[in-house]
This record gives sequence, C-alpha cells and structure tokens, in this order.
Amino acid sequence: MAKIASSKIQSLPQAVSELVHDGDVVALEGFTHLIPFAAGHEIIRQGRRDLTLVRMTPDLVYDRMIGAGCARKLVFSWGGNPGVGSLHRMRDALASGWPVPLEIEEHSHAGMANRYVAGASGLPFAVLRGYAGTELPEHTDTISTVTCPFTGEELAAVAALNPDVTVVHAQRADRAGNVQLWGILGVQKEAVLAARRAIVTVEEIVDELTPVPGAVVLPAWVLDAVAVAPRGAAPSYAHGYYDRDNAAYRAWDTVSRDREKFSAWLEKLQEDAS
Amino acid sequence: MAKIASSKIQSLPQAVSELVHDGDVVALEGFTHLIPFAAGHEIIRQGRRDLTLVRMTPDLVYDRMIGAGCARKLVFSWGGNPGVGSLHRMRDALASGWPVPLEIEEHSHAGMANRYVAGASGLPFAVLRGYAGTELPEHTDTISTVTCPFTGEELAAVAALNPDVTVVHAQRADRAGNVQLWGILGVQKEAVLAARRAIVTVEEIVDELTPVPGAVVLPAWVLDAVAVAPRGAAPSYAHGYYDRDNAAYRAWDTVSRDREKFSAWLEKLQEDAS
Amino acid sequence: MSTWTADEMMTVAASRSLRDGQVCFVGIGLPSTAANLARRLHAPGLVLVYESGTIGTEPDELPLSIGDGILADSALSLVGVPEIFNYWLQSGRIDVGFLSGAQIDRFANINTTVIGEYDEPSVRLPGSGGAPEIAASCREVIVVMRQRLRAFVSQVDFVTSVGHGSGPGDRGRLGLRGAGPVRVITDLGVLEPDPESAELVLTAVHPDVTVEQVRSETGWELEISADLRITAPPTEQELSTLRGLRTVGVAS
Amino acid sequence: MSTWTADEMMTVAASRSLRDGQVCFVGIGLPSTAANLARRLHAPGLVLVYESGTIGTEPDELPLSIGDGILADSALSLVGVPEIFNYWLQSGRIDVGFLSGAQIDRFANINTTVIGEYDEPSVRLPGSGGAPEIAASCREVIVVMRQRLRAFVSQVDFVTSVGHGSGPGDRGRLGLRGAGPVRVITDLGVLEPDPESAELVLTAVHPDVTVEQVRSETGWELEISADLRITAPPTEQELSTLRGLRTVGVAS
Repeated sequence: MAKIASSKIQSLPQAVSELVHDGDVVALEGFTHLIPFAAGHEIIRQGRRDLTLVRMTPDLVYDRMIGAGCARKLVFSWGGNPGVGSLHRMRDALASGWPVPLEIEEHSHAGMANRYVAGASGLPFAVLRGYAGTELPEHTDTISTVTCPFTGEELAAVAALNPDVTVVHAQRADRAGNVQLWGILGVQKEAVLAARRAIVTVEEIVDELTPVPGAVVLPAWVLDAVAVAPRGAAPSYAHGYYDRDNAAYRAWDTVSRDREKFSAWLEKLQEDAS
Repeated sequence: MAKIASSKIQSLPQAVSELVHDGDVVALEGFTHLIPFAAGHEIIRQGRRDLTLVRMTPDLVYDRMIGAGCARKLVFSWGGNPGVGSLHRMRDALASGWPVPLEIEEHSHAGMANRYVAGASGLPFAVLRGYAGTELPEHTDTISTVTCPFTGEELAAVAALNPDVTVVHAQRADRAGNVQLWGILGVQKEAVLAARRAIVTVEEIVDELTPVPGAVVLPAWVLDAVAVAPRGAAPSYAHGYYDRDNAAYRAWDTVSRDREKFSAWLEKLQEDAS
Repeated sequence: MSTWTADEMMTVAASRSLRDGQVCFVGIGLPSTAANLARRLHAPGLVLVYESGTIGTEPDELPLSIGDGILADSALSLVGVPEIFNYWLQSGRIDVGFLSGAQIDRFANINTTVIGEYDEPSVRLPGSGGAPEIAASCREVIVVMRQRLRAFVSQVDFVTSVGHGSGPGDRGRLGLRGAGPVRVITDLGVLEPDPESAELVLTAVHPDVTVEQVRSETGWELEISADLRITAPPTEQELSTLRGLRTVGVAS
Repeated sequence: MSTWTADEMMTVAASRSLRDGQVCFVGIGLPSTAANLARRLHAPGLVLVYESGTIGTEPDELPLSIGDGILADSALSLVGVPEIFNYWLQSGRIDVGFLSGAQIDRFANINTTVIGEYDEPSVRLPGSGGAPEIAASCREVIVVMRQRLRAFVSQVDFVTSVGHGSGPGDRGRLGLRGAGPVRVITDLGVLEPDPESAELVLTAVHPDVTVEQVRSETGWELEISADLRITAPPTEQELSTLRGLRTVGVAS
C-alpha cells in the first residue's frame, strides 16, 4: 500500500522520534554531497542507542554518532575524513570501545552499492565482479559467491541491504511531500527504496518541483516523513544552495582526536537544541 | 580503449555498411519512443541476412526487416503492433517460413531488461523474480535458476545480452559525437553499453548539448558511429521533435497482412533510396 | 434512464475497484481507461505507473500506447525500463496490477503467448510483455477482459502469467509474493477466486445479465457465489466522464 | 634551471603516463592532480571518470573531494554510484585506473584497510572504497604513492586490492579481467612488474635519485631493470601548469 500522503511533512524531531528506534538498522546516505547532518545530530540529541549504522562513506556524521554512543555496529566501505585524514571517534570506538564497543561489517563501494540495489529491487542478493583475491570475504559474512548457470563462472554475491530506516537530504520537496534532488546522486534513491521506512530532510518546501536536469524525484508515497532542515547537509554541501565547508572538515580533526574536546562539542550540540 | 572520437559522425549508409554484418546479433531499441526506423530501413536496403534481431518490443520496424528476409532469429518479449494488432510479417515467417524461416527466443520484459543490464555490466547473467510458474522456461534456454547463497531462495537467472551491434535513435548529438536523448528512456542506455558496436541516429547535430531534464547523455567514446537521420524514428516519435504517426501504424496492418502489398512496399523502399 | 454498452459497464466496474491513494501498474487499453476514469472520479490520488517508466503520470487524455509522450510529459518521475521493473514492480511496492489476456482459466492463469501448441500455434499472440512479473509482484491483480467462451477456458493453452497456478498454496510454493488475481471484471460480471479452492466463481452480474449468459461464455462448470450481487449500473457521472475521455491523437 | 619537489616530479611522471583519448578512473589526491595536469598538457582528450558518478568531467580547478560540486557542474554525464561501478567500471570500458595506498607489496597488491591484524590493527585505515574493483576491472592500473620503507613491503598486511596476487597467472585464475598494475610511480622513480615473475622491479629513477636511495625505501630485495632509465626532469611548462592548478575552496 502506498504510504498515505496527507501527513508527510513534519518536524525533524518528530520524524526521528517516530521513525528511528533503538536497535534499528539505520542508513544515512549521501556520497560526499547532501549528507544528512541535521538528521544525524537529531538522532544524537534524542539519545538513540544500539543502532547499526550503514553508510558507504562514514564521514563526520557517523564519527559524531559513534562518538555519542548511538551505534553498536558500522556497515561501510570507506571510513575517513575526505581530504583530511581519519575518523578518530570511529577509531577510538574500534580500538578502545569508547564510549561503547563497535562491530564492523566491511565492504567495497561496489559491494555496498549493489547491496542497496538488491535491497531496492526486492532481491535477497546481488551479483558482481568483486572481492576475488582480496581478504575482505574472510572477515565479512555478507560476501559469498554464486555460479553462473550459463557459463559456470564464479562471481561474487553480496547480501541485500534493507535498512529499517534510511535518511537522506535533498534540495526540496513540494507540499505533497514529493522530493527532488540533483547534483551528485550517490546511492540515495537505492537506499530509500531499500528501506522499510524513509525520512528525507530538505532545504525548502516549494509549490512546484520545476524540472531540473539530472534530478531524481522520489514520490511522496515511498516516503514516511519529509522535514524541512535548511542547511541540513552542512558542513557537506547542497548543490545549488551552499558549498562544502572545508574548514569545518579540517577543524573536526582537532575536535575528534580528543575525547574531552569531543565531549564538549557534544554538550554544545545538546545545548544548541534547547 | 575508448573509441576514438574523430570520425564518429558519418552517414547512415556508411555506418550500416561498416558496422552491421550478415549473421550479426543486432538490437534496435527504443520503447515505443525513438524507434530507429531509418536505420532499420537502411539495413533492409543493404540486404543484410541471417541477423539475430533482438528487441523487447518488435514493432513495425522488425516486422519490416523480417518480411524483407534480414532475420533468421528473433529475441523478444512482446511482439505486436501497439494499439492496432498483430505483426503479420512476423507471424507469416513463423508459421510459413516466408520469406525465410524464423526462430524465436522469448522472454518477459523484465527478463529482457535485466539481460541488457547484465550485458552492460559485464556480467554473464542477471537475477530476477520472474518466470516462476510460467511455461516460458520450458522453451527458452537463456532462462535458468540460481540459489541465493545467503537465504537459500531460488530465483530466476537470465543470460546476459551482448549484441554485436546496437542501434538507437536520439534527439541530438554534438560535433564530437556525444549523444543526448530524453523523454521515455526505455533500455537504450543498457542496449548501447551491452553491445560490441553501437550506432546512434540523431535528429540533428548541435554545437552544444544544453542540459535537458530527464536526459541521458551517451559519451562519444562508447559509440562507433553517429549519423544524422531527421525524422529517423518516424512513424514512432521523437519527444520534442514530432509525434507518433498513429495513422501509419494502422495503415501498416493492411500492408503487412498481404505478401504482395508488402513486396510492393519493399520495392518502394528500395526505390526511395536511389 | 441512460443506456450503456457492456464495455462501458466493464470499464466502470473496473474503475470502481480502485481505491484512492493506491499505486496502480497500468497496462494499455481497458486497464488504462479504467484507471484514468477512477482518477477523475473517486480516486483523485490514485498513482499511475506505466511499464514505459512513467511514475505518477497524470495524462489529460488517454495514451494510445504504453510509451506515449503524454505519459512522459505529465509524469512526476521518469525512469528507464530496467528500473521500473526492478525498483518499482519487483520490489513489491505496487498495490494493484491491471491485466488482460487472450485466455484465462479457472485458476485465473493468463495466456498472452499462443493458442495451440507453442511450436506450432494456431494463433501466435504478442507474448509476455510485462505481464508475468506484474502478476507475480503486485500486491493484488485485477483482470479486465471480455467474457467469451473461447477466452474463459478450463485450462489455458500456455501459462504466460500465473494466477493461482493449479490451486491453493501454489503461489506460495512458487515464491510469488503478491496475492495474485483477486477479481476478474468482465463485460458480463465479476469473478473472484473462492477462498478455499482458489477457483474463479461468479460473485456479481452486471445489470440485465443472467447467470446463464455468463455460464454460456465460461469454459468450465462455473460456481455461483451464495451472495451473488448485481453490479450497480453506471451513474450519469461515471458515464459522462468515461465518454469525455479523449485518446491522444484520435479525433473525437 | 628550475627546481621542483619530489611530489611534483611524481605528479608530472604520473601525468606523462596518461595518453590522449584514454578513459581514466580517477581517485582523489595525487591521481586527480596528475590526471588534470595531463589533460592540460599532452592529453586534452583524456576522459576523467570519478566514482561519484561524474563522466567526462572537466573541472577548472582541482576537486578537494571525490564528490565535489565542480565535478558535477562540468561533467558530460552524471550518473548514480551503482551505475558508475556496474555499467562503467565493471563492464571493462575504463582504460586506466589510478590508485594509491598505505602499503604496496612486491606483487603490487595494495593495502588500504589495516596495518597489523584485521581484528586488532595497529592502524585502522579508511578501507576499500572503490579500489578493489578499480584494480580488478580497469584495462590497466597505475599506482601513484610516495616510496617509504614502511609502505613498500614484501607482503601487505591486508590485500584490499589485488595487484598480481602471489605471482604470474594469479589474476587470470582469480577471474580478474584487467591487466592489473603496469606501473608504480613514486617520488623516487618508477617500478614495473617483471614480465616473467610479476614482481615489481625498478625501471626508472627520477633525476638526482640514486638506486641505493630507492632500495633503502623498499622492503624487499629490489631488482633493477637492465635498462634503467632516468626520468626526464619536469619541463618549465609542466611545472608552471602544475603549480597553476588551483584546488576548489583553497586559497592560493
């Protein structure tokens, strides 16, 4: 059944409160572009715990959520601070279990992308040319093999990803909750369609979604909540709205290296909300 | 190696002469929209034989090519004259071997689409939920099954399609041979990327491909020839250029029902070229 | 009192079976007419998806073919054919699939491939198109086709699209995730699968149609539902709206 | 006479290894700088593809990240991440993949996952990203990384991306369709796999670099090619073009 359209547009706190639960498998997607920081911060504020965080490129947003103790597991393919260095909160959780221990499930980008494709397609797995000769399959049980019934060739298989909830950020939505996003597209469409529930934050609500070259439109009926969050992707960027705040990415390196500095940052995040 | 860009733009007769050979597996794609009729007619004029014609929806263009004796095999998922009725030349070839016998390899739309996806992706097969309980697998040996290595579930597998040559029609190209098409997209991108050689006919060559919402751009380096063929999709349509000639579709029913009327049509096609 | 044709009654009955807010995967012809009629009457929020890749299309006129330009122009979103089948249909997010066919049997299996033997058919039909996967993956399927003895057969010559297979539980065993055909709407009445046997039984006749008429156009011993209904006749509004639908490029 | 840094020499050497008309799958950092330099010098028709889905991008300035807006703005075509990996990389239509890493071994296998044991690493690195499939599927791979003893090891701690596995024929046995690493360009020289043994041997040193220097930064008994070349120094044009490259959002 299509998700009923009437009540799609709501506040971000309400959407997170109703749709993100402790223990959920949660994907916040956005490939460098349109990273849903505002939603990640709201999940931190609401104190979610035991989440399995899924994301191709855990960026600052997951470093923060991990540091805040939201996650018990991370599913990913590249975890770094792009152009700067490491994710220190992620490293600290992995090495020292601070503030809580963190499991990982590690893939390649191609593997993760195809896992979302399988999830969006209602298939239990996807086939790809990948992983052969690498050591990842020894450590990741969602990687296997499958044999082509026509050629006998052996190929990699990866298990479908179907998050309990996917959160993405987009440029805009109309009043019915149809969402439009453009620029670098990443895996947002697949991550939304693979999920049981979907939340989209947007820069603005408009009367009409004027067509934009290269844009993807997600119909309201595949979404559960659309929340207005201006600059909701900062310090990443929203094509056509604002640029990436590279200084903030560099500054995070200092904050995240140190548990006390991070804790101060976290306290401030909580205060900013109240 | 990228296909060298310099000589991409050439005449349609030259492109067909150099790139379409007797015995080839040839896909002319375009889902109702942008059907490459001009290219099909040129293949008829040049007297190609023993082709394996691949197309989700053999339309008038394949009825004509089959009637002209170009094909020894048809790979398809829905063969009719949309909104009118049957493809009489196809039926005659199947039932009476006129003018030459025709083999068929029959799939569903989902199966054909996924076969192109596998071909474009460099995979030997694709997985889908399909065919279970239908009688097609008994007659089509490019349908099989595969078992999910994670869940044990059995799913359908279809063999990849990699045509020797794919031909599509598009709205326009730039002088370097980059191609832009929009409106209903069909499987053209997949059919081009799955093929060993690719020909695109276009309505016009322009200086610059101004972005168009919903447009797909095929880089020149994945194409072998780009040929100008104004109204090259008629009697189907080219979004933004001309409408479908529904009268021509209806009129074909009369022509194609009768071998003599068809032969007269074929003679006229040859004459029109000279 | 107004009069109407059997086809008009069938189309109106089909349109009534769609509910507002549903997502409907629409084939061309009668299903498209019925879906567009419903959208203009009781189901303004009906979402139409066509296999040509148009999602949420709101055509002013009826498309003549599945890939008509009017579907693209008025679509909320336009995607390629692989995506429409994989992300939108196969994934199980379509509520209702609308199908038709050349033959249907007592278990609502549908044939659009051949009459006769596959290798030497007496009639070669167009083939599968999107139907097998529509029948497999939509949450429910509604079949719309004219009821004729040659079309309503005990067993189809070729199973193109699975209805209820050879009886109860078959869909589950085959791994088909949708409920399959829940209703067959014809120009004479409505047939629905019996909850026990999965066999199509007559649950409604259209006005002025007799049970005997329906039986004489059915190729198996047709059971009649204990609470056989009579379809409400088309309303003035239904008829005038239906008759007001224009098809693209066809003179009115 | 001009002077230059070792990194500049490495970038210039990497840019020279790209030929006009090739299609190059570019990682961020040194590979991106080298590819954009080549496009401004001898390879104006070089096609740049980034894993963020930008095809044929022609940025005026260097992107700071793989998904920088400038890549989207100047791209001929922009596609989603699944498509870039499946239709464009996996299909085998990319000529050259440019990779870097934290460790590389004598068979050009690359590690970007962990230093030490996987479960208890001494250093946790970012992980795979697109590298494993770039290494598998591009027609050839060029590695660009600084030559340091801790990075050029006899055997990598973790095989993230396969070079030549454990020797000749391994790629074929693994079903990898590209040729793998054909050249490793460092700040000291150039290493290439020996056609017989598949082991990396030194085939060129950059100006003013000695073989001993290279050996001292290599964790295995480095073989020296019989016709060891000396890299031509950067030309004035190469240096001035390289130094003229601006990175988006970074003050010059």
